[in-house]
Amino acid sequence: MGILDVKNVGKRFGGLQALGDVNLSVKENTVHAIIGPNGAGKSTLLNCLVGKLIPDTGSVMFDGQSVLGRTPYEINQMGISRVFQTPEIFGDLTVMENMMIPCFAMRDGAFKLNGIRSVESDTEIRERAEAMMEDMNLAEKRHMHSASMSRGDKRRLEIAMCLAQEPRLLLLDEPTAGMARADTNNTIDLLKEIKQKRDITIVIIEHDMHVVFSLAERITVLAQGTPLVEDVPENIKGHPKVREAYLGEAAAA
Amino acid sequence: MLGLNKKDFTLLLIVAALVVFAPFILNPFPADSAMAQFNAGYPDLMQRFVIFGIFAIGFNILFGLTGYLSFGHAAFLGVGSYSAVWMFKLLSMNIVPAIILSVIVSGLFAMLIGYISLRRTGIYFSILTLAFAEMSFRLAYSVLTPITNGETGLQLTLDDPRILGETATATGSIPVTNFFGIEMRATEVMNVGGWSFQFNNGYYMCAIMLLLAFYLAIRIFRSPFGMMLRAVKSNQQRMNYTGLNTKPYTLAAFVISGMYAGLAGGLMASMDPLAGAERMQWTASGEVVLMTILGGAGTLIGPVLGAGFIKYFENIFSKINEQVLHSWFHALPDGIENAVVWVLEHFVGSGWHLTLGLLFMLVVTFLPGGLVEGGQRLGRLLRRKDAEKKTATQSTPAE
Amino acid sequence: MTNFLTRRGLLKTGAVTGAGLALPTIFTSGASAFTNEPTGGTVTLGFNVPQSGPYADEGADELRAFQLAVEHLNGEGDGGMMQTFSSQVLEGNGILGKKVEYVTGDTQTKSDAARASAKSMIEKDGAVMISGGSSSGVAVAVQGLCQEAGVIFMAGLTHSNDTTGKDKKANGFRHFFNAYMSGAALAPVLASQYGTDRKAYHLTADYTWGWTQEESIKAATESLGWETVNTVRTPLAATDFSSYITPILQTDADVLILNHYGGNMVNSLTNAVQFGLREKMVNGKQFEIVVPLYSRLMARGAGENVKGIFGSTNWHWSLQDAGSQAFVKSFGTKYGFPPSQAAHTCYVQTLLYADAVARAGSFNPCAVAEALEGYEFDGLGNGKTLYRADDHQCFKDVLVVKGKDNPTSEFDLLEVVEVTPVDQVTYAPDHPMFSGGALGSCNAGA
Amino acid sequence: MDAIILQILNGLDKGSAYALIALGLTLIFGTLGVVNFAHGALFMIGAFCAVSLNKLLNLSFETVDPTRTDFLGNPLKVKTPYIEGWFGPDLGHAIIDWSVPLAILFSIPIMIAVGFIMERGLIKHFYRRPHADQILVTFGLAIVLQELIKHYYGANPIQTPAPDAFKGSFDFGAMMGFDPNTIIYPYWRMIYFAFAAVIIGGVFAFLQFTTFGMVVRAGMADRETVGLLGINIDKRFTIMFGLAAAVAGLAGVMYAPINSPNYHMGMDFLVLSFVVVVVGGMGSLPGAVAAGFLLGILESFASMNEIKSIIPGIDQIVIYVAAIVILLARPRGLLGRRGVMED
Repeated sequence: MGILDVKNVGKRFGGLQALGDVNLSVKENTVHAIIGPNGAGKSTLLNCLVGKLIPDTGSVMFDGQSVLGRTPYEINQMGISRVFQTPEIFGDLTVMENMMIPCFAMRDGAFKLNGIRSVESDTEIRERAEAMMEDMNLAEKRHMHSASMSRGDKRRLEIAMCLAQEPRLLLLDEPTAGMARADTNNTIDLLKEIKQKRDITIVIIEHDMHVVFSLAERITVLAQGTPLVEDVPENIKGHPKVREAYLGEAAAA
Repeated sequence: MLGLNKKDFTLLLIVAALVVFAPFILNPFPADSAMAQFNAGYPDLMQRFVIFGIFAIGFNILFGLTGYLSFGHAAFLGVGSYSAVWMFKLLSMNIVPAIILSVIVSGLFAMLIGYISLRRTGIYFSILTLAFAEMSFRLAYSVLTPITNGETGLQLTLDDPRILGETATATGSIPVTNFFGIEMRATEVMNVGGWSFQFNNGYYMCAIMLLLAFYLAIRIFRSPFGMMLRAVKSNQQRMNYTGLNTKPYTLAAFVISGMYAGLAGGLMASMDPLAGAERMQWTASGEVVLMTILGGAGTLIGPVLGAGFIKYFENIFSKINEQVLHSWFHALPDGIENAVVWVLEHFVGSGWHLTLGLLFMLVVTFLPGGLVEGGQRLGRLLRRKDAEKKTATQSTPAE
Repeated sequence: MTNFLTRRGLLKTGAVTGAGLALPTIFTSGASAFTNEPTGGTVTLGFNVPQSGPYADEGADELRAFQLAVEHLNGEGDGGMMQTFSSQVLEGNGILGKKVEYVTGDTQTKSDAARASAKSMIEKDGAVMISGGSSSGVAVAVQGLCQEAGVIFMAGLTHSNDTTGKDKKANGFRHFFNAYMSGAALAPVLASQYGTDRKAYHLTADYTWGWTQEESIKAATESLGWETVNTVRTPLAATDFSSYITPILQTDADVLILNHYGGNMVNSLTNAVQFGLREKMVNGKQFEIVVPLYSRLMARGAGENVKGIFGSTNWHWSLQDAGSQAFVKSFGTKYGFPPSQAAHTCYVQTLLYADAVARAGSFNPCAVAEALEGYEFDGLGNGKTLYRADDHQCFKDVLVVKGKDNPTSEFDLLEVVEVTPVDQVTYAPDHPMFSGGALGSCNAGA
Repeated sequence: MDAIILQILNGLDKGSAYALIALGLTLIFGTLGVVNFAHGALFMIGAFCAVSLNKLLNLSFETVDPTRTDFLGNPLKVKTPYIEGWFGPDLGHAIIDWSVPLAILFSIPIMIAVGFIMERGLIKHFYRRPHADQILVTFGLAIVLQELIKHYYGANPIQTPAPDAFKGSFDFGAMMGFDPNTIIYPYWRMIYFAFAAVIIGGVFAFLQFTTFGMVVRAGMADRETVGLLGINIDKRFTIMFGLAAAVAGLAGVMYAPINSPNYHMGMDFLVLSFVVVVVGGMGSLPGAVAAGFLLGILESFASMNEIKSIIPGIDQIVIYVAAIVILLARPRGLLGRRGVMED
């Protein structure tokens, strides 16, 4: 039993079987990567985990509780946070405000009508946000409009926002997509540091093998909606099935 | 002060000062001067400025913060007015129960419409609200006439029950609206030199309400709730994945702004106890949208400025007729006088809509942030001039 | 707060000194005896007409008439109907020696906007009388306001029974005729033209005026033996009436009565003609269309479709009495085209107000009201007329008109078929169509 | 039965007008992403093209007829249109009679020019501005346009008749074996329907079968990508705006004989056409057309006495009820695309 157990999950879109029969178990406090060629169903799987999609068959259990039938915000409140391929932050808000929102969500729950007390006077939240920004090297940018930051900083902010909720499971959807090498390396270092400092489980979907092999403790290879192999990184590297899946893709391209 | 930071408190003070001294500020010209036509300091218009200000402030809580563009907010104002007038008809002419009822009823109505409409976003939401409001208007105009008195508008009559008040006064007229005996329509006139300033009880009642409404809006803007609403506007997806349920936030904003509209409607009926169905028409909903955008959506003071701007044109420019123009330019030679009058005629009197349309276009083209941005630019310009002057004086000795 | 018309006048005569401020004292407990008591050399009247919206042209015509009336009251121009008016107390020196000034406002044909603009005239400009308007909803709303404010309201074009029925007010007066009178005048003519064995189908604009019009004409025609097949309400906002007209084809109705006004009337009539109703034969009878309330201005929009169609109107410029001719002459000379019925009623109302003030010797609304109540006059275009004290409604002859077959100009659209004598259109003050509501007592404000 | 057939005809006829206006509105939404509150004004300008041509052809010289008098008792001035003077009374009269069909030719260049000027002069500066700003500026423009028309033509409706040849109505009933005179329909309304069908078909064919149309459709689907391909999409969008204006204008020209044009007819149609577009689904041309006809037919049925007697006042609100039901049942209207105008 892992912290996340995916059993027999299947999902069809019209005539397309996006996910066949996916079984996956993620152990607590590990970094688990899901890789696979384009169209393998990685994002569909991720969306099934966070409540954006509801699988046609199977079950998804988080810490012994089913996530199926719950909305994204309920699943988040259970302790799953998600980082998107393109950073999803509150572009119209300052960095500080961006940081405070997950702090509120964590303390006050999914909805609280707190319309009188000013944000400024809420020292508890401010301190928490400050601490998180300090931790993530964002403190100097606290008054910046988050939309005007660099891509790397946006990614950093998004991760910081997720961490501020102290999730038990962090899902990363191609966190380095579209990044330059240096930013990618920074992100790898950041994730390593996070892993080091916290008790957290990370599931990462990634194309970039450099990232995958730098971070992952276990890797699941997905092809055409079904898991091909699941193993430690060393064994994945030379695995014939994996080669076939990727080369097949390369040949097709 | 009052739980506000210094900047907001200053803003509140400025608004309070403007509102309290409005009878002076809006009457800058002596009563018998040619410019007196531009005076706006008479009770009805001052009340309208303030009431539509409240309406727009409320609308801005929804639109400015969450970005949800409702095209049906006039329905809440209308429902508020009808509730208030019914209260005057059935209970008493005291405005307190009337206003309380109008806020409650429009809040409930907003809850119903908001709950359904907020299932959709963007323009789909706008059209849903528009559809509900237009339905309300059309039914009020025709089928619901027993409740709304249709085209004429719901008004008081000499045989209303008014169980806590009197049906008719001793002199056989309809009693007037009051606040525990203070008559809303009573006006004191102060004559100073050529000026004549009017102080109307009803206006000051509305002004107090505006200040309360404005103060509450500041608190909402600065609160976690306000921040959440801005976050909804910015990125709903991230909201959901941050464990926040956007639905109750938007619904709360919708209901609050509906209650503001109801308050405005109740006040309107308290100042002038008649509720016309046109208040609910889409054009009325559109008007508050225009007020908010024109003034500056998402800013605190913008909607109030926008409301004042539009109401000023509607009430002042529409009254400038040919005779008035001739009286301004009669000093010019006849031919030129006629030419000038002929040109200006298009923009005033029955042409006031044209002026308003042109101003909408000019403001939005050149001041993307609305009138507030205009003010900010002006401020910056002045500061820069100021700064230049300072540097000039500082640099002189160095030379 | 004197408007600058005052100032202009004073400047022109070069006497700026001592201009007493005609302060608006509405709702105040000031020293004046009544609202906006004129204390200087001028008196201000407020003309509240639609300047935007569908009735803007009618409003513009009303405004022309008001301007003409003010000129005549102040002794300029040819005097118009002041010459022919049976009462000769007006001397052409303003009202009670005070020069007449006026302010204007836009009703937008909305109750709210109309009240706002009337209020501004009372509060800001010190108007002592409000007149004008082109719809009953507005008239009733403004009448209510004038009652509260303590000024006189001289209604413009308002045809609903309610204005002097259930919504009548002590401070409000209507010269225009009403829906009941239209029905009473029209029905006998219809009976003689189309016979008493007719089946009528009504299309009615779905608001208060439409309902009272329908009620009145229905009662009048039924009493002459007509049968009412159906009465159908159409939305005020409707522009295309085709879906209301096609069901008529399936009935055995042989008369269509359009209880519509303004744009509604233009469109419904045009649509009805398009659908060939006028060529239709039912039970061996020619199908006919009737428009109970005609407006010449609006009839233009329907073009040729009005030819031969019966209706009623308050007044028409082709009347040959001395009053009408004098009015048409002075209006036509000034503006180049004949006045509409809206213009006529507004002009007459202004003169009647001025005359009442002069006879009462005071601008006090209560005194003016008393002078108007039960007042009988002649020479203002409608023959002998009575301002009835019970409901402040004028009783006078009503014109039954018909769309002209060969118009000689764009104004020459209607011809007068019959002048229905006043007795035939008079009703008791407690007539059920007018019951409910009371005048109340006159309010002088202050 | 015959009543139902008639109401379907009515619905198709009303639907034609709704569909034509909504089509142009959707073209502008879809291609330019602009909320155009001035679209109703374009419809109104089209109708006034017909009015103007009619007035132009009726420009007259005056001759005095001493035997008759005008309303002031002066000798009557009889007006004769120049056209009749030039071409003789018969041909001249015929030309005036056919002014509305002629106005179609007259209005196309005018409407395209109006569209170009609007787009180049104003709208293009608002592509990247929030929808709220677009609403404000186009609403301002609509007010200005209608006030200008009001100033020159007055507020009253102006009769603009169809040619005499089309004035009658056609007896469907007799043709289909019902009683004569039970199902008749005016010629001009049938022409309007046919005309609308041709225009709608034309626009679809244009977008479907021309390279230009393909680029525009690609631009509607993904503006940025098409821009990246090095295609000058802006120029094409300007042309599309002209096309949308022309469609609205033609709808207006042909509508003039059905209901006399007045200056605020654009505003009357504005809200309705927005409802139609949204019910059809943002960004979908077929959706707009389908919704136009659907709402037209619903509106016609709702005004039947049988239905009104069950639900009083339903004809006042049926369009809005339908809009609410459809939008709640289908989140993006009938055929809307995900993500268009949803934020």
